[in-house]
Amino acid sequence: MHEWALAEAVIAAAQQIAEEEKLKEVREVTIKVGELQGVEKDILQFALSQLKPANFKNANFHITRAKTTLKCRACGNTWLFNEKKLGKDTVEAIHFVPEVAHTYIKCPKCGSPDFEITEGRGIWLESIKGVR
Amino acid sequence: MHEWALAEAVIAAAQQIAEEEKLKEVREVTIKVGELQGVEKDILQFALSQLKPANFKNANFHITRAKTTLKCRACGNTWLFNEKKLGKDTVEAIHFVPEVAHTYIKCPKCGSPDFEITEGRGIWLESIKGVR
Amino acid sequence: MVDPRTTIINERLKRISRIIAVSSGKGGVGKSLVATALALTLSRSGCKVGLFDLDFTSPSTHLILGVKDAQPKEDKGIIPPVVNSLTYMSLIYYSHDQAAPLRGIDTSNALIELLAVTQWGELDFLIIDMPPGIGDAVLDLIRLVKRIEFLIVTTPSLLAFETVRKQVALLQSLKVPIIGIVENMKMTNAANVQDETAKLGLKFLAEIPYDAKVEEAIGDETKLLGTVLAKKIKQLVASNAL
Amino acid sequence: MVDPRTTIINERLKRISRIIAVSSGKGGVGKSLVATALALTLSRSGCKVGLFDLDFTSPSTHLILGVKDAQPKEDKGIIPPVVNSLTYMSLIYYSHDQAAPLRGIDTSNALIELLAVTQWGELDFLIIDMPPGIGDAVLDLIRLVKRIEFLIVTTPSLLAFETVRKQVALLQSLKVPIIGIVENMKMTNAANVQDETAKLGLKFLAEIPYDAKVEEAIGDETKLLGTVLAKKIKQLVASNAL
Ligand SMILES: Nc1ncnc2c1ncn2[C@@H]1O[C@H](COP(=O)(O)OP(=O)(O)O)[C@@H](O)[C@H]1O
Ligand SMILES: Nc1ncnc2c1ncn2[C@@H]1O[C@H](COP(=O)(O)OP(=O)(O)O)[C@@H](O)[C@H]1O
Ligand SMILES: [Mg+2]
Ligand SMILES: [Mg+2]
Ligand SMILES: [Mg+2]
Ligand SMILES: [Mg+2]
Ligand code: NI
Ligand code: NI
Ligand SMILES: [Zn+2]
Ligand SMILES: [Zn+2]
Repeated sequence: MHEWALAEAVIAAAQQIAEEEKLKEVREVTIKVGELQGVEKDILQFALSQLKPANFKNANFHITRAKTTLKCRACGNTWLFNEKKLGKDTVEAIHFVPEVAHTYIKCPKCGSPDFEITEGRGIWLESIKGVR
Repeated sequence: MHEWALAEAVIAAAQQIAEEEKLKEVREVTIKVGELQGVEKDILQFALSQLKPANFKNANFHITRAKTTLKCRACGNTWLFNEKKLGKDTVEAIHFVPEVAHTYIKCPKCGSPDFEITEGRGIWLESIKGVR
Repeated sequence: MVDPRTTIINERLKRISRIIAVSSGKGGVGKSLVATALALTLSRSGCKVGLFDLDFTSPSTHLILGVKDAQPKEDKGIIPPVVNSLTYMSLIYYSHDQAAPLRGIDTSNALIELLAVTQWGELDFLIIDMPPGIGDAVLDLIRLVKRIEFLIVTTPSLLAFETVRKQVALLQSLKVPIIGIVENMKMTNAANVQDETAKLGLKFLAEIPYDAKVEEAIGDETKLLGTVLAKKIKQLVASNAL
Repeated sequence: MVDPRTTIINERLKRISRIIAVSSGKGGVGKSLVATALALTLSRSGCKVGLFDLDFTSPSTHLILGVKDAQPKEDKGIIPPVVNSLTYMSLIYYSHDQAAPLRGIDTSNALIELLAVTQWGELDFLIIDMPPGIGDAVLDLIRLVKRIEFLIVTTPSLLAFETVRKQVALLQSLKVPIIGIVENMKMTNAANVQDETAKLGLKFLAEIPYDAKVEEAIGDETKLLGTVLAKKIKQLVASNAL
């Protein structure tokens, strides 16, 4: 349920962009959530619907999920994050702070924890549409 | 003249790629040098010609220059690096280690040294062509 | 693609009266002990206080406080547990006693994440225990936390003070408020740091002697509050110099 | 787009017999003093020695050595000057006495740049003075410098040793050679660190007492070599435990 806090951040950021772009009403907000953080789509969707400010009342929130790609800085190996290989507590820790992945995940090729999360880390505001 | 050391790095990296791609002979190497580091094109070109290994003997080195774009992390401002605004010693220091730019350059809008060098930092191998 | 997290940070911190980063260009000068003693002292004096350990790769405050198995609650964000009367947040809830080999970019991301989702509630003070140096954590607090103030710790050593001097120059050039300088682990009564602090136009907040009892007090709040270090911090709080 | 610099690093270092990073999870434990004393001692014993200050945001070795206005030469790379018989490299040649507020990514880039262009020549030892923690500098040396070995410094404090324990776990899991552990600034004769070092399967290299003369010796090589710290390092070098 800390998805609520993330939803607030999304609304605040979307609101800021709406103001910058002088949108009177926001109609569509596209959000990308990375697999790594494992944000629950339904909870996020619900939180967003509850948090809608007046100028968002007709807004749809599209939430897309992105796979998480990890790239080892030591050996160059690229692989996909797979939460099934991790324990429940570890998945939960990464859910709160994705960077602790460096504590629990090693490059399957060389064993290094020095990898880049090239895609699918957390939550991103992809686009926002509306009318002026 | 520390361009020589950078030229050695370029040759070593190009050689490694040539091996990976099983090129018998390398014909063209494209190199991008960022304005920030102020690498002298002529010196680099000369060093590369002197350092050519046998399988590079017919290789042309294309050196292109890239403007340096700096983006402030504090206020979002983007600007172009202009070495004319800096003293000779500062330009030389940045020539050796581009990161000391953070010691001498501030965001012209907010004064922060916390900027990203989004483009045109140092030296990059852009492409390599040859025959198998 | 916009990272929505940074937009909400000052909203999350708005019910906190003062946000103080206990910092130093130098490592091992006593930042963590001063930060912890300061947080405990303010709390004992009746304030609501949070303590946030931002030294992600080598956290210490959980050892100083003797935190056992506290864990945050999840409710419209992360609600830090209350430990020894402090609303206490640390990466160790998630990395436990294992190494967190984080690069600067990871430190920055973890810091932004925790600032975006932690529900501190109403506090009089949030004390932040900083990692050494002037890297990602310092630069992020400056750019993201509007009301940040720095309290700088040094030792009498030239090696410590010279890095502090650089940090002060950086903060002053950015007009970031500096509460003052604490000189820790004094063994002689040389006044160099005091003089140099004045030259920098800063308040000299306290001098804390080296106190062998500090080490024995690690993990034990009562003992810690009995050290000379804690007494000096109490005087500082009482003097209203903060 | 390929960064050509990393390809040349091991070539640049190939005429160096041993490359030793003096490191600690913790700040302020004496890494810079141990690294400098070690470099000077090896040099006095007849070896060719380089010293590389990798603590870019809070460099100390130039202060310890009392470096005045040495500057590298530019000739097919950067040729570090010889300072007090050491081939000496530091970012201060370029940042001078000003702050270098570098994020991790900048530290990483500056480190790669200097490793790629510095012409060390033939050396028996390259001693690297590390920044505290297990961030960009440690991770880059592990991934880029094939023959890197770590010498780890701690103090008797639990706060220092607990971070060292995490660093050791990281290095051991990656099979990076650890020469051993130096315990610095001992004030009592507790044997905890010695015992814990054995449990980690590591060599206990030396115990160095707290020595008030160290501070006076900063900037003066002869005085530094007269401290108990330097004497303990001399014994270590003589013992062949390195
Ligand atoms: N006033 C003091 N007297 C004695 N020891 C101290 C004092 N202040 C700090 N220490 C010790 O110095 C070391 C560094 O303190 P710490 O708070 O961890 O510093 P930092 O957070 O700056 O790295 C610890 O071992 C601590 O026990
Ligand atoms: N054996 C020792 N006796 C007394 N003081 C010491 C000793 N070793 C280090 N110091 C002091 O401790 C502080 C930290 O040392 P330094 O080498 O800068 O540590 P680091 O590089 O780990 O940050 C300095 O002020 C230094 O003068
Ligand atoms: Mg989940
Ligand atoms: Mg030029
Ligand atoms: Mg600390
Ligand atoms: Mg040091
Ligand atoms: Ni959650
Ligand atoms: Ni040059
Ligand atoms: Zn790998
Ligand atoms: Zn700016």
